[in-house]
Amino acid sequence: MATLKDYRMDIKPNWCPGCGDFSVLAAIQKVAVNLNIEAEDMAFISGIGCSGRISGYVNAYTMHTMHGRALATAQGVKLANPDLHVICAGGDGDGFGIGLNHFAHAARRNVDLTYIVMDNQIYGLTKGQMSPTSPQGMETKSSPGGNPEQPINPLQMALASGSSFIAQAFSGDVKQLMSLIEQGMQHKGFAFINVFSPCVTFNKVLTYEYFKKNLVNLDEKEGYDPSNRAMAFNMVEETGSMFTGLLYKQERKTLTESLPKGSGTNMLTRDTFILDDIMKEKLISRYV
Amino acid sequence: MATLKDYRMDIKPNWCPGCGDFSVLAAIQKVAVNLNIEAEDMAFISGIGCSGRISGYVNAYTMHTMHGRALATAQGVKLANPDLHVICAGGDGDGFGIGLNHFAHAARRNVDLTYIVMDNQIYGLTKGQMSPTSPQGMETKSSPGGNPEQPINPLQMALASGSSFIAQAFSGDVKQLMSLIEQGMQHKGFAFINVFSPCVTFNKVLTYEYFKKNLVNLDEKEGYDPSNRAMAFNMVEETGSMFTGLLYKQERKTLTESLPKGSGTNMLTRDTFILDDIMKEKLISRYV
Amino acid sequence: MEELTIVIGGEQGEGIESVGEILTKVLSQKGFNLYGFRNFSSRIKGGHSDFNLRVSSGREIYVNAERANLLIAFDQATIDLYKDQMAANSIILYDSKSVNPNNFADLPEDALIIEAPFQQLALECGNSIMKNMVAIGMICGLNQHSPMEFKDVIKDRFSKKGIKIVEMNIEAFEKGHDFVKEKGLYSIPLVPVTDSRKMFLSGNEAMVIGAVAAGCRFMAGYPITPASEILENLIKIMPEYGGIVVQAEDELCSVAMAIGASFAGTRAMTATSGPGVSLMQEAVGLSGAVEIPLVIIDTQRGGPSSGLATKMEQSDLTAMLGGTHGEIPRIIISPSTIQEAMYDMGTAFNLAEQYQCPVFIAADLVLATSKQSTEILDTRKFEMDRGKRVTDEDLLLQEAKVFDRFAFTEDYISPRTIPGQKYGTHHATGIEHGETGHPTEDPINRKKMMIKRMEKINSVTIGEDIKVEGVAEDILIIGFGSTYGAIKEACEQFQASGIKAGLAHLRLLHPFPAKQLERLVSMARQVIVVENNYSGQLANVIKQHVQDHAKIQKLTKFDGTLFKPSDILTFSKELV
Amino acid sequence: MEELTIVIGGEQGEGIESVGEILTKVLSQKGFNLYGFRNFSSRIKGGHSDFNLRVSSGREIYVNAERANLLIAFDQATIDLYKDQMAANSIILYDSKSVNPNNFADLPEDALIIEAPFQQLALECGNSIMKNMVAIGMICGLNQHSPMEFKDVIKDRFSKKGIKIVEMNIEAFEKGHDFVKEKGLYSIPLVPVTDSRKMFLSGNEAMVIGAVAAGCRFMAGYPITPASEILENLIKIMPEYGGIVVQAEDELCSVAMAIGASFAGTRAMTATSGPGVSLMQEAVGLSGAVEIPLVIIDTQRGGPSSGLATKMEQSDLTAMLGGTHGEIPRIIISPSTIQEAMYDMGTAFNLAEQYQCPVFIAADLVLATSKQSTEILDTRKFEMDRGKRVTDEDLLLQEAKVFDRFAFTEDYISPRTIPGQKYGTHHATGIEHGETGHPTEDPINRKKMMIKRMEKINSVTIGEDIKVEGVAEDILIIGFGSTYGAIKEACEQFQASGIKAGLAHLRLLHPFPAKQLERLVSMARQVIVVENNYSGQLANVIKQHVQDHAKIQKLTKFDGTLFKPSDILTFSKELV
Ligand SMILES: Cc1ncc(C[n+]2csc(CCOP(=O)(O)OP(=O)(O)O)c2C)c(N)n1
Ligand SMILES: Cc1ncc(C[n+]2csc(CCOP(=O)(O)OP(=O)(O)O)c2C)c(N)n1
Ligand code: SF4
Ligand code: SF4
Ligand SMILES: [Mg+2]
Ligand SMILES: [Mg+2]
Repeated sequence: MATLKDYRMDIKPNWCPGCGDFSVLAAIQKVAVNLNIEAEDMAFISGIGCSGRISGYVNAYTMHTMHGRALATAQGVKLANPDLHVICAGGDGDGFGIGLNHFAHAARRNVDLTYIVMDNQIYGLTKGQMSPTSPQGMETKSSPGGNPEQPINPLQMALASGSSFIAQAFSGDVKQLMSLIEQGMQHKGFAFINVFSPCVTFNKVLTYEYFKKNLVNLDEKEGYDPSNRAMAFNMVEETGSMFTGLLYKQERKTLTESLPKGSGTNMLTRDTFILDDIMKEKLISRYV
Repeated sequence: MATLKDYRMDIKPNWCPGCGDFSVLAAIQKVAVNLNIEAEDMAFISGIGCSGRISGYVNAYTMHTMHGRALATAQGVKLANPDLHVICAGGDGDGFGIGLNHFAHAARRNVDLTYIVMDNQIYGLTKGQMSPTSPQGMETKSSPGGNPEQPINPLQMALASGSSFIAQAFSGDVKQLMSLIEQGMQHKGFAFINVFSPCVTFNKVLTYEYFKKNLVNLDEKEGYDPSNRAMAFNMVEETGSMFTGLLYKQERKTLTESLPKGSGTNMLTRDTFILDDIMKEKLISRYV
Repeated sequence: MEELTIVIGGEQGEGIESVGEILTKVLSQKGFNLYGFRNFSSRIKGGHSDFNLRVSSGREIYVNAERANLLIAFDQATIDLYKDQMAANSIILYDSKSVNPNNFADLPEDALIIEAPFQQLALECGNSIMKNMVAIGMICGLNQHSPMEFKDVIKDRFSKKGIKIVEMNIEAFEKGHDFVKEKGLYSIPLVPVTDSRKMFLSGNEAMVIGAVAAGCRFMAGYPITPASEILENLIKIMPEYGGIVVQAEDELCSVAMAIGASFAGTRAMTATSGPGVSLMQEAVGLSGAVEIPLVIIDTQRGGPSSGLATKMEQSDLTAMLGGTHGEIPRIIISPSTIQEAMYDMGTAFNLAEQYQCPVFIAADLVLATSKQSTEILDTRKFEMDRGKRVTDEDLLLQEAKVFDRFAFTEDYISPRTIPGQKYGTHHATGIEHGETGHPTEDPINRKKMMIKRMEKINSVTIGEDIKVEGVAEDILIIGFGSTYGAIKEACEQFQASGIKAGLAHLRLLHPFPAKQLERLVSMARQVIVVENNYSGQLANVIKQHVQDHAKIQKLTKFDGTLFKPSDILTFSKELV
Repeated sequence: MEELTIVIGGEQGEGIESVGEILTKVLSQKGFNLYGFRNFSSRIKGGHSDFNLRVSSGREIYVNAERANLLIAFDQATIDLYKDQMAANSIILYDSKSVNPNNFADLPEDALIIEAPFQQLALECGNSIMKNMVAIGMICGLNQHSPMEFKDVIKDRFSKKGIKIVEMNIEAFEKGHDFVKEKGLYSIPLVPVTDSRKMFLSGNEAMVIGAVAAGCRFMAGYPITPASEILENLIKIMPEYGGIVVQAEDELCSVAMAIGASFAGTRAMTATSGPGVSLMQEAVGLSGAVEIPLVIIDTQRGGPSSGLATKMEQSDLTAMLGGTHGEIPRIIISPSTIQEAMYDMGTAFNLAEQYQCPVFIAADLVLATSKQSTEILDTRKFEMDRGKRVTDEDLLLQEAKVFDRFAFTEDYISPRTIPGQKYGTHHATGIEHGETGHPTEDPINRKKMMIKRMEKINSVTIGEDIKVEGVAEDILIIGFGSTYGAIKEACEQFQASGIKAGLAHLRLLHPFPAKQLERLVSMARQVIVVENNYSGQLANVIKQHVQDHAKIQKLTKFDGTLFKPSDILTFSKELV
């Protein structure tokens, strides 16, 4: 039986008091326990940013990688050992700025892992520059005259890329956050959860209050069908992305299931190996 | 008066006979003449691939950059000199594989340029590996057991990223191709034109015949409204992307128009300059 | 006193930065020469931070002093870090709310240690956050400055926040001032100065000023410590000068945007640090291959990988020298003072256009973030040389359909045209190409093109390629970047003790000024190469060019801390 | 005859490749030692291409001969390229449909020049495309091989396309064979051989076999010339061995995927060339910092930027040595023969796991794409050493909550656990970290960690770190990679003329076997460093380690063409 203690570390996160990322950390740990995943069976891969530090606060096999490359790394982990529960996490800059390409391709590839973005619409760790999700017009250290660019839309991006599970949560509502992470982890395939996780230090616009006031709960919305791509696309348009809940879910083959027969059956993660004579002859047959 | 002769080079393209890219080359040259753009006022930036060689076959200010980075470079060109007509072009691997991130961000940034992808659903120059738009199951040099991955959807990607002009054309229909390129070049903002441009050497599935048989012409479809995002999204779903024509068009501010006042008014592309005393005092005022 | 060092330390978020800003503003206006460095850790709030300010009534200074005269400790870490670094008869003020006097065992006996109620006095004025103003008041009192100038600066700083806030801060300042006055505390006053007008700014700020003065009108960047300030400052001011700054989605884009803008004729740059340099390697190669000017600032920080993002290192030298695949011409300039950082931007943009290749500014964290007093910007030092540009008139005379953009010439530099120029159209490709720019695999052309590209930079000089000081008969100390201050003072101390020491600070790292350095090395008995990295990257480059390996000793530091003059003295003694 | 060189050239798409494959299949089965290299240009169809095959009845060969005995020209370029490279009494067959005999002025006088109707004979069999089969028939006849074996291989090759196609191709073969027989043409026959079973394969193919045999079970790649074949071959066969190969969206992803798979415990690799190496620099740094094994093949090609993608170069050495920002441990192995390419994969994966760091295989275009006869794979040379892995039992005994993954040990190598192992959980971060893996900025820890990481590789050896041949009293020739064959034959020619020449071929490029090389250099009168790049990258590294600069001469070539033994002889003579 996994317990919360297993997942906890003796390290105090170096986040600012009140940072939204605390909730995400707690939620992940609790869900892992709820799902009874042993710490050693979890691989937690994160990017670079305030949010990216999260993997260092969880006792599991954790890796803090490069800015924008967490998903690339996490796919490698999962492919090498499908028995691991792989969580990948990072910030909005990490995932939708420098790392957007891997996001789109991981989504279409449908590797079975859970990708959580702590979207604070700002670059936290580098102290307050605009991020690809900063609203147009927002003043930041790198947009003193207001952000001149229209922000990226992570949810429509995910939809267009073929992500098979898309949800959005809010650090201020830990219950729903936990529920969505749990669903994501149980989903077979690429599960993407965008979490509004306020940066209390550098984002004075998209605050807890702002989200509390503006978010619509999709999970409680009647008639909404999360298996309908068109409906999902429109819902994002209509709400201006200001919702929480499960946006879209589809069952389709994971990459591992689509690979040629035999693939992944002998990954030698822990064994040693020597080629036997039959396999050897097969290997060299084209060259003799 | 610009003439076709101005745009032509004495160099024989090193494309295979029958390659779809010939049509794209011819179309661009003709449209430039139609729009009466002088060769010296055109900057043509391309990526790496068979398609990427296109800029070397046009007499203009042309640059053949890096694999995946054509759009990044092209944005720099346009921002530095808004008087230039900037065309950017490349392949499906170049644009939707390694270069997808810049595609999405250039689209939302809405820099005023025309981006043409010669989408042959294969890696041509490297001799026939699968590309991000290769259909699932397609056999290629790098997917001998059939492509295990669901392809990327460039049109929905463009839509999700906020591209303000999205069209699709076919090398086999030069008239429509020219018309769409012309519209794209006249569009104020980021114009994306995906061109089905068959690779006769390595793609034996998505051939001229295949496209001729399967493509629907959106421009002739009654009731289709290219200003409606939701409609555009659905149209891609319904046709499985097998259409040509203008998918979506929106008028919105370009990046240059959104930048703080004064931006871009003195880019010194050709002049020399020395700081006058008033500007100097202003510059150092924070530090004295 | 001629010199004084003040240190104030506490947790990040306790307003240490503001103390530094106000203090330095006043002292700079009064004409003192200053050097300030802020130690910080890579977390947003919490974590220790301190500001170390050296004030001189006389000469310019380029490094912090090894010992502090006045220490203000908001946290225990300040005491722990500085207890061994106090000067004789120093004064230490601490806040007992957050510092435990039981741990003062190792503090120097001659120090005056005073419990000061920073927090409490601030609270009395309405908010504990103002304890930094209390500290400023105390410093003002201790150093016997007149409070007027301080109050003016404080007023200025808070005026935007309303009269109430201004008054509260002034009150906090006064409480601090009164506290030391009442206790009769003071340090020996600084000799007053009557010096000319000065600027006081960081290397990052100096490079921003330099870029604007040099006519740079396009910058694309991506935030990264410690280079972000360059992006932030440029974004703020560039519109006033008619230029454009873009925050790109990543470094792959920012550097490519700069290349594009440069192709279009604008002086363009990017600025980054370690990880960004790695990501830019491919584009650096393109710039070299297509001979498009490009200026890249690398504010080196602790590597490898994410490394020590807020700590000092000079470990990207090999990456700048040979990080891209294949071989290209490139120029690497290393400023060693804030003033050089400012003017080097002019040099860099001129060289980039003259030689049509990438130019790195090899800065480092200390240079980027420390602040120095420096002369007022001299705009005459920024004459723009745009290189071999062809005039519209000449093009009309030639009337060639395809311009020979990559023509072979005697000095290996080809004439350049800019989009918009009639008869100047051409193709620029990273594939090997002929004179018109179009691809060719012909081996003879290839050889000529490689030689053209690689040898054109042989004539590069930035004037003082090596900054030489002293007569290095006994000891020659070699370095680059911000270690200059420590090396300079080490030399002075050697000389004071009768040793003939001199320094050779590399200002041009590539093309390497081998001949000059070889001569210097040959004339010295002992050579020490001082650098902030593990493997002695500069020393290794020197060994490629200078035969006399046995003489060359490496003194490296790679733990994130800075060189002190005494480190060099100690090392040299151990050698003998 | 003991040796013979056959060249067939024409436009790309004219079936040159098939000629090579069929010819080498037969000759390899007959026991000859072969070396084949295909010249090609970077366009898909059209553009000249030729296949140069050297056949030996005796010793193994590692380079093409400088002169051809038999030349078959489908295009004019073949004549132009080879006219100065014909051996005495050679035979030249050309197709007058595409070659103009008026341009034969410079052909050697003793050559037998024959107009041969390749295309016409093929047309008679139904399709001009079969002119390559006609050519094979002629070669078979000229060299007096029995047609049987050829026909068998041709049948095999076309059997999938149906009996009709097989028959047509056989007929074309026979027409060619008859043509030379009827004319009474023949060359001196090769001495027959009775050698053991052999493989004939390219370096890329050898590395694929080596990777599978070494237990590599994950590869992520991105197509690039000339490394794509590695990806393509591995994707084809890996499922049979239970592994996974992914074509990623770019090199940033492929290398990160490999790091992820390696973190999970699988032996993982990627393969790329120049531009990909540049893009991977940041990840290489991560691998070094987090001490996760990683194997990267770099099949170096003509740089910089897009450069000469289908031409030979060895110009990524500095990029591999120091291209990432900051400083990491890394190992660079350079295979110089196809056989070494195969077994080096075993070494690379073992070292990567033993030393927990990135390992580069510094291959080059010629090594990757040329084919050599080589011994049959010996699986016993692939014993897996997985390094300091901790057993489940030991972990249960320790029962620590956080495993000290980065523990300081005597040999600087820390014990490693793999996801799934109870009590082995830990954090891996590119930020500087302590023994548990969690970030710390403590300078003392930092220093220890840097030393641990950087010095652990000092004990690396691959057995024969430098391949030494001959006694280099007069001349020592140093090189790396595929230039081995040319250097070897140059040495033999020196020796034949009484000069005491020897070679030192670097097999381990980093950590650099400085001591051994220094000894070799000191014993030779003259030292020539031969390499395919502009700046003499290897020579520069040597100069970092070896004092005697004056003795070290650079012989470089950077025009895309290959070194011939005579280049080295000429250079050496000019030196004296
Ligand atoms: C290649 C590279 N470029 C830049 C950086 C600097 N950097 C670190 S975190 C970060 C962005 C942080 O923003 P986000 O991803 O939104 O995370 P947050 O801190 O807001 O949680 C940047 C630009 C880096 N580490 N690596
Ligand atoms: C960084 C980098 N990686 C890989 C390559 C090799 N490469 C050249 S073109 C290409 C893909 C070509 O496919 P696409 O973009 O679809 O263009 P096409 O040739 O099909 O027109 C690749 C992988 C490269 N040049 N640079
Ligand atoms: S800066 Fe923002 S994102 Fe970073 S820890 Fe503080 S509150 Fe959280
Ligand atoms: S390989 Fe394909 S894409 Fe390339 S030139 Fe030939 S037909 Fe066109
Ligand atoms: Mg963020
Ligand atoms: Mg393509």
